[in-house]
Amino acid sequence: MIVRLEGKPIRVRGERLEKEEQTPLLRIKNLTKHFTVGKQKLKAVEGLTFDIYPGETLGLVGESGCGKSTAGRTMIRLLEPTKGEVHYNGIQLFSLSGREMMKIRREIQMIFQDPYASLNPRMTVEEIIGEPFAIHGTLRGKKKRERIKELLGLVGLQPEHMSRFPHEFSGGQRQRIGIARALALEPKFIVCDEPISALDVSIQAQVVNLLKELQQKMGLTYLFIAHDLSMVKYISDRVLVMYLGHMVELTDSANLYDNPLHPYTKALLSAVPIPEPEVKRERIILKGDVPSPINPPSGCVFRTRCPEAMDICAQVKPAWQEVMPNHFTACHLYRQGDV
Amino acid sequence: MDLSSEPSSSEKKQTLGVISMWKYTFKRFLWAIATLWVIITVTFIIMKAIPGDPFAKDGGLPETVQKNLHRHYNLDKPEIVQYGLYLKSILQFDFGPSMKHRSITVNDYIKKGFPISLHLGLQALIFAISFGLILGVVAALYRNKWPDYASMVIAIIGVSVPSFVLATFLINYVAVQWNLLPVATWQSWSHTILPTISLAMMPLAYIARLMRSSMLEVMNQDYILTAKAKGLKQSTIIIKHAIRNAILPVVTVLGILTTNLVTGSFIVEYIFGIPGMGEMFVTSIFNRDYSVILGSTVFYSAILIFLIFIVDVAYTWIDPRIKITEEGS
Amino acid sequence: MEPLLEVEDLHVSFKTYAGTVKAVQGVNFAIREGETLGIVGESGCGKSATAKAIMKLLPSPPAQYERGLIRFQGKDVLKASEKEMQSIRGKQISMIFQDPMTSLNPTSKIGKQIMEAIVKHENISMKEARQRALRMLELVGIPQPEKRIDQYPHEYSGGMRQRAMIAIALACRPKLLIADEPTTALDVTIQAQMLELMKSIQEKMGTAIILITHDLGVVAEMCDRVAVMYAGQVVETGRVKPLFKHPQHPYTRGLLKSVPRLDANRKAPLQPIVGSPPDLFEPPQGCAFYPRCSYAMRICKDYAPKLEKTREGQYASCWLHHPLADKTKWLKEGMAVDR
Amino acid sequence: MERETAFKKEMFVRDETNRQEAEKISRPSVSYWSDAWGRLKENRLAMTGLLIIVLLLIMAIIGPHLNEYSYYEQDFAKKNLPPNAEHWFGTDAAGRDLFTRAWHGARISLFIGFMAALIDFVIGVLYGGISALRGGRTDHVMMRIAEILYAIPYMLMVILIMIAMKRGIWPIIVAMTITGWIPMARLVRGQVLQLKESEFVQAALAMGAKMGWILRKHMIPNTFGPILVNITLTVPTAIFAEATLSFLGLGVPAPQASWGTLASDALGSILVGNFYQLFVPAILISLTMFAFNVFGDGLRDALDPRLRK
Amino acid sequence: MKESKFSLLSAFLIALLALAGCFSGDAEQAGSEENAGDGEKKVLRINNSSEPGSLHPGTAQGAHDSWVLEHAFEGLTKKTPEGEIVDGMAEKWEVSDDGLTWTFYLKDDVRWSNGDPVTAEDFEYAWKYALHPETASQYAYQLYYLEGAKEFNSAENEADYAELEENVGVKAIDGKTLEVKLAEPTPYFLDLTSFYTYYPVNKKVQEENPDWALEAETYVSNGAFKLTDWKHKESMTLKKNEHYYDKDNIHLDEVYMVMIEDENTAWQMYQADELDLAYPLPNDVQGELVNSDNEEFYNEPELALYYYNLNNEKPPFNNSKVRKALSMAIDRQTLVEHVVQGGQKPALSIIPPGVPDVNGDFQENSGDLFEEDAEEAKKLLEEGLAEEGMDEMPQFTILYNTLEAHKKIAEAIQEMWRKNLGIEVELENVEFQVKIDREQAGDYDISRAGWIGDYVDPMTFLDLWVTDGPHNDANWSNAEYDELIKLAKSTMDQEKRMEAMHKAEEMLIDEMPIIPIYFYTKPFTVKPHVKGVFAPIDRYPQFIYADIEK
Repeated sequence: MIVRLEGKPIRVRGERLEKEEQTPLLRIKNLTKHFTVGKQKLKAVEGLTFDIYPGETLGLVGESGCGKSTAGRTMIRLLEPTKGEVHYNGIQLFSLSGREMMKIRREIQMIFQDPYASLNPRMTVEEIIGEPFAIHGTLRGKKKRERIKELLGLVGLQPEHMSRFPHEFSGGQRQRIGIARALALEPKFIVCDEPISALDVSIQAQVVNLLKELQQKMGLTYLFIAHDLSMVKYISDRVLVMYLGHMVELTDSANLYDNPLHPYTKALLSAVPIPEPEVKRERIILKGDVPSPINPPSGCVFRTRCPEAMDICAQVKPAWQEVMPNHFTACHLYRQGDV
Repeated sequence: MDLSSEPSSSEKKQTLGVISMWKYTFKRFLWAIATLWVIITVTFIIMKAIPGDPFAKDGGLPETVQKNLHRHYNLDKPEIVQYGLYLKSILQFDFGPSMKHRSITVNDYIKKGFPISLHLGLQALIFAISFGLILGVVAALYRNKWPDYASMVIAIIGVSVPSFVLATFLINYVAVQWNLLPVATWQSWSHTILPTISLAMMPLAYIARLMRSSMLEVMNQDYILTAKAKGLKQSTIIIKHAIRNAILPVVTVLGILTTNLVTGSFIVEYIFGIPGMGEMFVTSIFNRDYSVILGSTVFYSAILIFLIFIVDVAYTWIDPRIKITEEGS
Repeated sequence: MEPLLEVEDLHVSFKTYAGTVKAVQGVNFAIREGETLGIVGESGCGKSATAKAIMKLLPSPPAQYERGLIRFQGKDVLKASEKEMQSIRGKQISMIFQDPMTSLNPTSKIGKQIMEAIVKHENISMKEARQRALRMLELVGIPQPEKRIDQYPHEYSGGMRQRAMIAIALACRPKLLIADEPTTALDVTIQAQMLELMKSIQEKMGTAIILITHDLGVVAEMCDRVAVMYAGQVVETGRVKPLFKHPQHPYTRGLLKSVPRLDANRKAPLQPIVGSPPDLFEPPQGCAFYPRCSYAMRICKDYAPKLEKTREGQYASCWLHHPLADKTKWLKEGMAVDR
Repeated sequence: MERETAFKKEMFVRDETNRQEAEKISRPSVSYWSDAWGRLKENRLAMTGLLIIVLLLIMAIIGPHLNEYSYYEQDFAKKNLPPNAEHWFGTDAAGRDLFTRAWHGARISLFIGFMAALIDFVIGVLYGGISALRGGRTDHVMMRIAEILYAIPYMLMVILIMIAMKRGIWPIIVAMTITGWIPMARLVRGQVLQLKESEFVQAALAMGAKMGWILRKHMIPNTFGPILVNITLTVPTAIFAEATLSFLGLGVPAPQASWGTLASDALGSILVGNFYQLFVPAILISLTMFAFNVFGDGLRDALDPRLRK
Repeated sequence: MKESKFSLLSAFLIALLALAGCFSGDAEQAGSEENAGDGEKKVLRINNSSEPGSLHPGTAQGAHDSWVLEHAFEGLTKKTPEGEIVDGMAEKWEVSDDGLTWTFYLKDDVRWSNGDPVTAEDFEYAWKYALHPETASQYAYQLYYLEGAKEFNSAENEADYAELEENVGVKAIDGKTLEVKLAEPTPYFLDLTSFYTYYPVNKKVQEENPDWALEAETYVSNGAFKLTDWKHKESMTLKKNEHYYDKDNIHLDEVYMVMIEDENTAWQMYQADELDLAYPLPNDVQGELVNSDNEEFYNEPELALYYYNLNNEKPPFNNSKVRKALSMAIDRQTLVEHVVQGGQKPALSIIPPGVPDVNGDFQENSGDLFEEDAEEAKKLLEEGLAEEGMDEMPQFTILYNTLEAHKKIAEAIQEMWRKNLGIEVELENVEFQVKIDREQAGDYDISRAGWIGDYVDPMTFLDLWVTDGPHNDANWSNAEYDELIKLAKSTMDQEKRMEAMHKAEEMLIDEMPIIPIYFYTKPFTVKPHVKGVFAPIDRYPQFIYADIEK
């Protein structure tokens, strides 16, 4: 399996260099999403700023409730943002009219977490995969059927599955149907919202491999959302770690695993149990639970659980900075060039 | 394994909950008043739209007499003035005089009739709840066995027979043929038995079915399994864990059920000659006794609104999961 | 040493309107005092049903214990009366479940839920029981137990709820704790806390644990021995270390190959197990893994293999270990075969 | 290791055909509805209910034509006859054939029941659907309005409205539906709100689906189950309410007969021992209530997603 | 710390039970009290159907008020079981030759139930009170016979009240003498003085407490019984009035009246021995009893006519042939025998039996004034329609007020017209009040009506149909008829009057502005141990002289 990244120019995400380099497919600037719960504000996503480059897979990792899913959905305007901008190929998505957005939607797709909930139980597989064609009115009749068969083949299912209903499939098969649907309009960018968390171990690899294969074949760009780091490492070129709506750390995948900077990333890495009984690891066990996004802690949101919390952490919000080349983090432990 | 000394997020939510609870209650109260006002207005308009003069007499009345009567009851004034006068008197908790009965005012009516309707309604409610819950629990515990079928057949018969038919049969057999209980009127406790049964059958059946499905659902819950895994006796599990959780949906319908019983007893009251509000409502409708119709509708609605409010409060009270903060929308 | 619990050839099926689901079809394992046994397998493989069967918690109907033997401290559980079971449950064997939110009675205070078990099994006063409950809460690491004891489950966070569940389960110091996917519903950092807690408690109390999970990492970290289940059967069992190193069954091997390892080279592709688990309405006649197996032989289709010793301390049910079998591919791929 | 000698060497040859079965679905294809139907068929009580409903409908259509009597023709020479060979259900106090009247009543009662349910359905779906889909302020205002209407005791409202209108079948239906649609609207709203958040609707939105498409393809088919259950429980409620109105003299105009008017007309007959006159409509009402209730319950169970799988 | 909320809920339920218990405790007391008296006292238990609208003679209206009043009060005159008018409060009276001035002399020993003497002022006061516009009495028109009464009652200006009141023709000459001046000669005035609007009111009591008639505690009356207990909407108890001058002839100690609206229930109570007298009876029960020889059953004549109004202003009902055709196509015998079932008499004239003529009975003297004939009816209908330029009978509707009995009659007549005349009729039922409204607005084709005579004289029926009369819902107008009524009203000469009225009745039948259907009867049942109940033609069954012999 070839990983696309090889042979690409090294992308340095500094302001100065960026213009000369490959232009990002998506530029996310200060993306913020708040929900209203009663009279209170639930701050799901706070000021996300990052780029996604064509052909890459960006992993987005964090525990439940950290806002990763909200971020993914807001980026493609399934939710209206509170603040911020998303530029897709230079177009600001949030200022588009419904009709203009419609055109862009063909190029942006989403794969959902729950393969049981993301397929309408009353539709056949043919209807489900054919839905994008019907919505956009691109293909009809025989051509449509042919294309659906093709898509089924692409995800490793047989044409005779077309007349079946979702509940007759296993989780992995359903997720593949979801992928086929997402691929129908030949998109450029796909948000994969925890596509494997609900699947069994043996099936997860199937789906991950399939996604990789398709990326290669079709030149797709992925935002891959996950709640633990093990699979993300496999599929992503770069990984962004989130905690309580905030960006925590962003760097190349290998770099993140070899040299995590932020205490939260470290803890997250060490918390994943590995199937190797011989290896004994020193674990970082975090205290307590994730605070409520309605009342996030002052200063650094992670400080209540941080094993290395300092006085400053309660008062000053750490800045997002590139502490090493291609390695961004928001933590008071690091100052630029201090590592 | 030590945890931070910071109060957890859920604790904060609790304190917030208490503050907004009062606000919520106050808001609910204002809302109830507004609802009541709308109901008064709507009823008033319907009332004026209903044809028929309350003082009509077979063969007709001389115009002069009719005029006197209309003047006496302010019916000669423009309708907007009548509406104003009515609102004003309601603010003073005065529903005005009856147009048919000079001997009693609408307030007297309510004072006299409501306790009786309430007594009948609550007695029926207690009867319906106790037997309904038992039937429901039994049916759920013996799902798809004969006790289930037996209780559900009883429940379904309860919802199947119109109360006036049931009441007629009960009177005919129990009271007249077998002479076990008095036929009608409202004098001693034995007089209340037949009307209570006639009235209670429908809600009894409803509660039984609700309780059955609720019990079935609860019995499938993980915490029942937990309780079982603790080694608790089946009876302890059912009483302490299952019924208590299964009863919640029943509590939510209690408000509407109580009003249905208290306000829906008119047929039973009519047949059994019970001097309650229901009987008075029916007769006043046929007599076009405007002030009584208006008064009782407003009163009934006020009770309904009040009961819904009470049930809301009761629900938050029994079910600790309900958080007011989440009810904002 | 006499095992604490022995399960032999257990068969459990569920009767539904569409037919009979043979959820457990011949499960064998044993656990000794103080030991941790992992039962690992994918969803629907019968691991939960087995766990519940041990305590006779499966509602009947639809469950039917068709044959087999469950011996706990020499006593046949399946033959025990409901009353005897009640004295075993909670006292001798306890259980915790996957979702701590739904496993706690929402309308009852945590303290009451702990005390209930104590009062039931031990002849002590309410006051003493409360003291014991307080100590249990302290033991499982719930801060401010005096206050927490009178709170309702919804006032606890997810991690604390699972701690409370453990407190309930251990209140009467049982010999055996069955933990049915105790960390699946939790975030990775909380999962790490929970695993740590279970380890420390086992050290303190010497309780034997049956840990049911789909996560090989958890097994590697926690267990002494492991039983791998597939389609209602134990396909392989043995001590954790050798089993992870030299899996004797293609399914175990597949599982291990399909999960990424943090330390491994991320460029090495995952090797998924193709296809989906069989439908237990109509279990296959031969080996249940046959359609997905990359070593399948003709015999596998029609004859089911038996669980037999393949290496020291390792048992597997696979025709590959038959003397007549062609082991070339197996050996080529670096798998150890003792004989 | 001991092996049975029956095994031959060739059985242990690598089998490459196994993969064909890897993605096989062994069970026959069942759509959502046929699955529900299968589940429903298992429920004997519900099927009995369905059978009774079908029989009642058939009898409502053909019943009045099964003998030569009309529902209005009087023959005082034959009044108050108990059931006999000529008059299968007997005759009433005006010598009218009760068999014909009972099935004529079935037409009217069932018409009222179904019509009320249908109107509740239409208004409820529109109101609840719009409320949930528009959300925000619209939803808030619409739900508050519904709440106010709901605070007026149902039967009181029906009676008040009945009195303000002319007698007839349609006024009865109007009176019943004027607040009767609220539970349906609430149900639909709840369902739609839930579906709005469901992943497959989100998926359709992500594909750029318009509201109309989502309604047609996702909302309607998926809310249909609970709505159907609600309808099966609305029909008998309306029939029952009509019976109550009949008792108060607010039923259908004479000489038409609904089950309600037949029953309330016959209440006096019990005093002189003519029980069958009351039994016939009472049993028909009860049978209908029974049938719809058990069928509705069965349907609910059959469609319950929690009971699937 | 809060205790288990669940147990609080159960406590709440228990509290509800307790609440129920305390209610029933009250009720039981009332019940046992009543039972305790049963053995010794003579108690008559009857059903008054409804809560009385008012028990003040001035504002009372309708049967449920009058049944109580007739036993609690007594007017200047009263009626014997035979229907004769005899002395009541007045021992004698005089009438002037022109029939306009009546003088009544009260008995000496007549007293109110509180011991006060009954005076002529009490009568004057009571009548003027009823006529006062602010009293807004519905039955004030019953006093319009008095000179100046109508003028006073219809006064709109408060300033005029005093003067107009002075002009009303009733005056207490002294404590025992009452002078009454009438507007027109009224031969049946004596009958009217036994009617409840003409009852006296204790002036002193009323002036002290205008609300005296609202509760039993303050209630003062002058009749054979006094009201001792009044549970509104529930029951009333009348006890023998010890101050009544004729108390020796009163045998009952107590009358217990319940208020059960539902006739079926009341009948079932009678069957279960919870009532001693059942009136009115359910239709089906009536039908069965009429044909039985049950000794508890009585069926007395009633001064009332059941008829259908025809809207004479609406074609084709403006045509007398059409009207007659409709009338002749009704088989009244079948109707009373099978539908009404109360042993009623088919009405082939207007005045019910029981009204005295100069000699004999007015109705008997009239005889049947027309014949039912389906063939003839059909012919007449065709002729009538042709006269109106119509080919066939247009669709029309019978309007009736909601009541089982009316519905059955309407259904039967609908069938008869369909069979005999081949016309389709629709039925519409509305509430009583709506029917009245529609009749008065002329918004109907045919409407069901009934008229109960206010006094025993043909005039109580015949003056309904004078041109523009307040009760002329048929909107029929005939100058000749008006003349005849005027003539009959202006003389005290019975022969002249009766002749005019016979003529008027014949005219009515000839023109048929209304369709007479049947003459009411008064079917009721009394338990055998109750003796001495009698039923005057224009009253409910009276039990003043009743006795209980067990």
